[in-house]
Amino acid sequence: MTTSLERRNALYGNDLACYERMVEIREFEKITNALFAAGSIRGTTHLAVGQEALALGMATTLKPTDVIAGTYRSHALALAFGLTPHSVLGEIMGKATGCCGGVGGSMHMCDTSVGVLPTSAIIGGGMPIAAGAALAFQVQKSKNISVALFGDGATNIGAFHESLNLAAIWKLPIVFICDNNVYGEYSRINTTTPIEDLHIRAESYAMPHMAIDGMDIHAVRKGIGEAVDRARSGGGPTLVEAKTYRFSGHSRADQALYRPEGELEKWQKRDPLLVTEQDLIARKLITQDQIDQMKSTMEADLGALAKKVESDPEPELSAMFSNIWTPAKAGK
Amino acid sequence: MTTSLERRNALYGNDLACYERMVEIREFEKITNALFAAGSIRGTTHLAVGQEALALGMATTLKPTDVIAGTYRSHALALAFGLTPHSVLGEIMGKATGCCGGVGGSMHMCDTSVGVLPTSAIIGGGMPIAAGAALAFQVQKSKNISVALFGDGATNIGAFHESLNLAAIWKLPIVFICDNNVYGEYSRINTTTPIEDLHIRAESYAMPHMAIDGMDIHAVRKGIGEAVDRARSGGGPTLVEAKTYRFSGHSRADQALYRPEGELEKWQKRDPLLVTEQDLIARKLITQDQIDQMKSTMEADLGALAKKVESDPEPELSAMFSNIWTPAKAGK
Amino acid sequence: MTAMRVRQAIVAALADEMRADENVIFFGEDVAEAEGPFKTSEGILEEFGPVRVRDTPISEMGFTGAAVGAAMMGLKPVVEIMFIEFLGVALDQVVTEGAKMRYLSNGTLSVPMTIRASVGSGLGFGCQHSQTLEHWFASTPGLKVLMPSDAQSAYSLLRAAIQDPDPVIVLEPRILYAERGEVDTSKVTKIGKASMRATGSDITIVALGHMVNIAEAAIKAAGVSADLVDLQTIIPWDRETVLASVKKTGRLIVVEEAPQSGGWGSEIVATVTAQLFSSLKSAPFRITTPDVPVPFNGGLEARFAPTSDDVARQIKHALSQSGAPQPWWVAEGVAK
Amino acid sequence: MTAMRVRQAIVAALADEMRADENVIFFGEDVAEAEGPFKTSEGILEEFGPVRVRDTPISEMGFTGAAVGAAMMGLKPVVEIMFIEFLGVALDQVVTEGAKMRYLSNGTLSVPMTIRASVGSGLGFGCQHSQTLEHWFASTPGLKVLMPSDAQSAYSLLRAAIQDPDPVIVLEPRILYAERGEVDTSKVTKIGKASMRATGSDITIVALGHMVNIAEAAIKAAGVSADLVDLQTIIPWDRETVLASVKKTGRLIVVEEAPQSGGWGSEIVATVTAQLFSSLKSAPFRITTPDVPVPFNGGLEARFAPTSDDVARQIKHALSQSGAPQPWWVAEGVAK
Ligand SMILES: Cc1ncc(C[n+]2csc(CCOP(=O)(O)OP(=O)(O)O)c2C)c(N)n1
Ligand SMILES: Cc1ncc(C[n+]2csc(CCOP(=O)(O)OP(=O)(O)O)c2C)c(N)n1
Ligand SMILES: [Mg+2]
Ligand SMILES: [Mg+2]
Repeated sequence: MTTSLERRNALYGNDLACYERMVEIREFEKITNALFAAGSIRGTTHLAVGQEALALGMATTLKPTDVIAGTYRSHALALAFGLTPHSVLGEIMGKATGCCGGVGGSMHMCDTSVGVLPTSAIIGGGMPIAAGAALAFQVQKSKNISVALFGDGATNIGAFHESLNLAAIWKLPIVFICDNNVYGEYSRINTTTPIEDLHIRAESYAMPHMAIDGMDIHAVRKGIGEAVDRARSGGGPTLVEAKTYRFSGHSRADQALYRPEGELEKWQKRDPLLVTEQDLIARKLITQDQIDQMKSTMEADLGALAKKVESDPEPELSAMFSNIWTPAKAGK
Repeated sequence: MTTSLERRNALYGNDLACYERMVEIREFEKITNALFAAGSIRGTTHLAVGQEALALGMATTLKPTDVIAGTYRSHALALAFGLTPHSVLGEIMGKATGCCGGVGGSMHMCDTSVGVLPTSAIIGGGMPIAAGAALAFQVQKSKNISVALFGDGATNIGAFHESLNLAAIWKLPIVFICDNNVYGEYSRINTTTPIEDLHIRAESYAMPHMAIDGMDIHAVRKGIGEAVDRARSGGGPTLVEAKTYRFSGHSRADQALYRPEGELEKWQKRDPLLVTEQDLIARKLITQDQIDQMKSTMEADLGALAKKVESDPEPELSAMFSNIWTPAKAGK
Repeated sequence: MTAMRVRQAIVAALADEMRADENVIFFGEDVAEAEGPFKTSEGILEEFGPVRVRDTPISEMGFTGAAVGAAMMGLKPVVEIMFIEFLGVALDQVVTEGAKMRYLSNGTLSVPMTIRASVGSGLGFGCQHSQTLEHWFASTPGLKVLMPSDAQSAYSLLRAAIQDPDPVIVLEPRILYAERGEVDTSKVTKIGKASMRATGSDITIVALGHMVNIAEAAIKAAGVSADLVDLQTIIPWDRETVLASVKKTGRLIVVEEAPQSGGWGSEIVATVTAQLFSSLKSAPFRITTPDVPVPFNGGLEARFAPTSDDVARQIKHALSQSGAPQPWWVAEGVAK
Repeated sequence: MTAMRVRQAIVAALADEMRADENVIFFGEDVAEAEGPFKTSEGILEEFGPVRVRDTPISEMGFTGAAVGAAMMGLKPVVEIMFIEFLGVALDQVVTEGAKMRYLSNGTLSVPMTIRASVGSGLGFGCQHSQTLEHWFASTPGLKVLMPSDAQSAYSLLRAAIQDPDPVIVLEPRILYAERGEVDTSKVTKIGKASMRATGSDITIVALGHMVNIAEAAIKAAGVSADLVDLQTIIPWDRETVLASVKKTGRLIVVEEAPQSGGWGSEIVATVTAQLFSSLKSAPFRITTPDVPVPFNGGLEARFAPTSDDVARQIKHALSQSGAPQPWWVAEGVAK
């Protein structure tokens, strides 16, 4: 069995492996969507289609010992950082084999072996936590850094403001990454936020900031790399705004009919898979045939996995009572 | 008996009356401090020495039908906006004659007849409320506007961020006024905030902003006047940063020993009373003798008032059970 | 009487109040253009327009506080909090500001605002989106807290909430949104008044929200004659009705979707015990969820909130023995 | 044994833990340079330096959440919340994030953080700075909540809190900061264990924080023989000790500084009633504050929290009659 760490390590310096992981994410989300439609997944699920380049760019710029606090929309993050499709799908389906033993669900990915802190389903909720992890690294004189990943909509919540200010005043080793995918639920960002370039909010904290093309893994690595280097070398925090697009609806059955005409089509030309394919083909690392082959293999493999996961064991009743408190420590 | 509204109306277009009110505030705070030291005031109290020009500038730029949401440091605000020294001191001393009937205390000033909403003792707490008042005016198509008054320290709390963003996106008729008196409790602003000009935080909301000299009533009127006009004419919110100085300690017995040497002395040259006196003398509206006379009369009058208030009635026991709920409305 | 789903009853109540009083405005995340994540505002923007019906940024502190301020200026704002947990970033505005403004203004201001929030488990939303959290508002003089149990009460309570001059929180069991029921739109509930879902002689069952439906099924399953009190208002709760019922039956069970420790049911049990000690025939007790986060897995979540089977078991116990029964997790040896 | 003020005991506990474990760090508003608004960190910055001891911006959400994150990475952060009300802007980080991280990490992470917050009435701080607010944390599996009643428990509980691997909130009655007591610095309390302040036979009095002192005075004034249980940990509370005591005495009064509706005392009464119904000699009841905001005026505030006179009156009632007495505001006809 491949571990999360092995899957993560396989990505470094291997653009083909990164592309394959992007294909994995894309096909995984198709299956997630289908399983949801078929009633095999409870609750809600937020697809990360469009997040692939950002996720892989982060995964290969950060070390496995760095940590990241993400959101309810973290399937791409989880898979890119190393979690196996089995443990991610297991969690989404509430199985004992899931990364949280099936008690968390689609919104709660976690695997500390590759630095994925429990993702929060509260907007902005993970940001102070990421700042706190960075504080720990600073106090411990560790070279690890912390990342807070959040959406465009999250830049309007108080926790965003407080976290950035705190990180700036304490010069914490952290990178704030805003995945600006243009929408927060059913609202286009311009209806809730009076500025277009969200990264300029860093000025309020005298914090370096930049926008990057979140659809191109090279651009992601370059931008985030700069921020990571700054953080790791004691230069403090950076706010990075990755310009991306949410190709799916917000969650579940959302058809995203509120999108202005032509917008999706425009962004589809920047689909991270497409962008990467063009790059790899140009670099002669892959052919169109191999791409097609890879996709259909992946589809088949994940389809088979989904079948397998469906018959995975459910958590025991006792799981409901576990991992809540440790017993109180005995005193004198 | 003079009403709050009469006291407020007496200020418009009358710079001498404004100066007298500034003297009133200054002398009032001296007495508050003395009463506190003598044990006649319970709890805590936050002196507004240094806030006089800002308070009077706001009081004479806003109309009595406009509203303002202030903080625990609101004695100057209250007196400038019209509340009688009796009702303010009554409240500080917990008397039935206080503006809140003695159940609020020093941190909670209120008089709706002159637009003073209950001041909040929670940092940032009044800001969303002020935005809400502005929302009401917008919906009601009223020409009134709303003001949120808060300290420099408050610009680091989430409510600040959310309130400004909301006001910007809804173009609310509101002016955000930051009284940057250099300190938040015992912390100099530069130890908690990585920028010097706090008003630039408005850029995050594409909101107009400015710094003003908060020690000069004319500068205050000019700056706030512009913002008020914008708000009243449908142009939306403004962030105004009034540069002031907290001449007292944070509260009660704080001696403010943490101030860098010479800082207080530097600011004392910009003492709002001094600045106004120089202006009025230059304009031949008052002489030094009259000033001295006014101060000693005020001191005597307020001293006499304090004696009177000390023997004012305490609230009845039933006051403890009043103004909490209305009885539930009968349904069918 | 009209047949409606609970979420349609909510829309109808809001629309009827907005028609009756132009001071009623409505805002929240995705409630206008998108008509609400749970479709609880279908047609509201269309009928009342963008001045009175607004989408907000993701800023619960900001917009909940804005409702407080707007209410103080004479509007009657209704805000939607998508999941009750989101008030965790905004509780200050509800408990420490909104609920205290009448007091701190010496009675010159009131805060006629309504907060609607979806609550509860059962739909696979996981532990950060499935609680009921009534206790966040407990012990807050100045607030009123309501919870409907069906379409009729969803309609009647919301209208009462909007009409009320104080801040009112309506906690809506999310699991009921799609349920249907008959609604008489002339009925506006009196806040603070419980409603009798069933009447009987042997035992009093007090419940709230969806647990009223669970208790109703349990009473049928147990085949007993019981008073079933649907509290409807949890703060302040209807002491009179509950005390009168227990005086009659001598027995009390509270069924609640809140963890065993610190839920509102203890308030009912403690008050009844203090007032009616000598009339009690057996130990009054609570049937609650265990002290655990709400699990995502379907099988586990099905056991989280009280089930009608388990409530029936405990009702039978109460009628035959004077001591309280064990919760299922103790009875089944799963946990202590 | 050393004589100390409560606030010195707090400093001592923090310093002892910081000496023992370099992972312990401390931050909050004005706790470093200024040594705490209540002087509860005198000398801490000086001894442990600015890396481990920090002043924060006014950002309760930010720095409380930072403590959660730092704890997850192996530090043991202690944060000071100056007045408990300020968590109203940050409850999310405590209840919805911090308390659930062990669960959401499938047990791979723990959150050994401590939140210290001052609570309570009596000092003229007004209604936004005088509550105890235990109920904000009620029903939150994963959290532990403690409250000291004197210098010794302030010391021993804080050390236990810092050592504990879960998020712990220590609610410190502000009114006790200046009180003196003897402290044995070798004592670390077991979390979840109550302490007996007095033992007797006729009645069990359960109290928390400063109310333990009030109850102690009341027991003397009433001249009765009573068990006085100082809960010390309110979440999770010590059922065993309380049940054993009531089994012995047959009578229970809970004295609490929380409004009548929704306070933690109802949990104790409800649990005891369910477990020991047939052993009870008279109605167990609570002595609480009225359902009102904390008034500023000194005369009113002196009546807000239970007084020893009033507790004595109610103890005597409990020993002579089976029904519960009326609260003073009803007995005196001031309110209903
Ligand atoms: C405090 C809080 N408020 C509201 C929500 C509901 N909610 C879930 S996702 C979402 C939109 C977030 O948009 P964005 O930050 O852009 O992230 P994206 O979904 O686009 O990845 C909202 C409002 C929440 N989870 N938490
Ligand atoms: C949410 C919250 N956190 C902390 C406090 C405690 N506190 C009271 S005043 C103050 C300093 C505020 O500084 P600033 O905003 O500059 O206002 P100033 O006192 O200078 O007028 C603090 C931290 C509070 N009242 N509310
Ligand atoms: Mg988005
Ligand atoms: Mg200041």
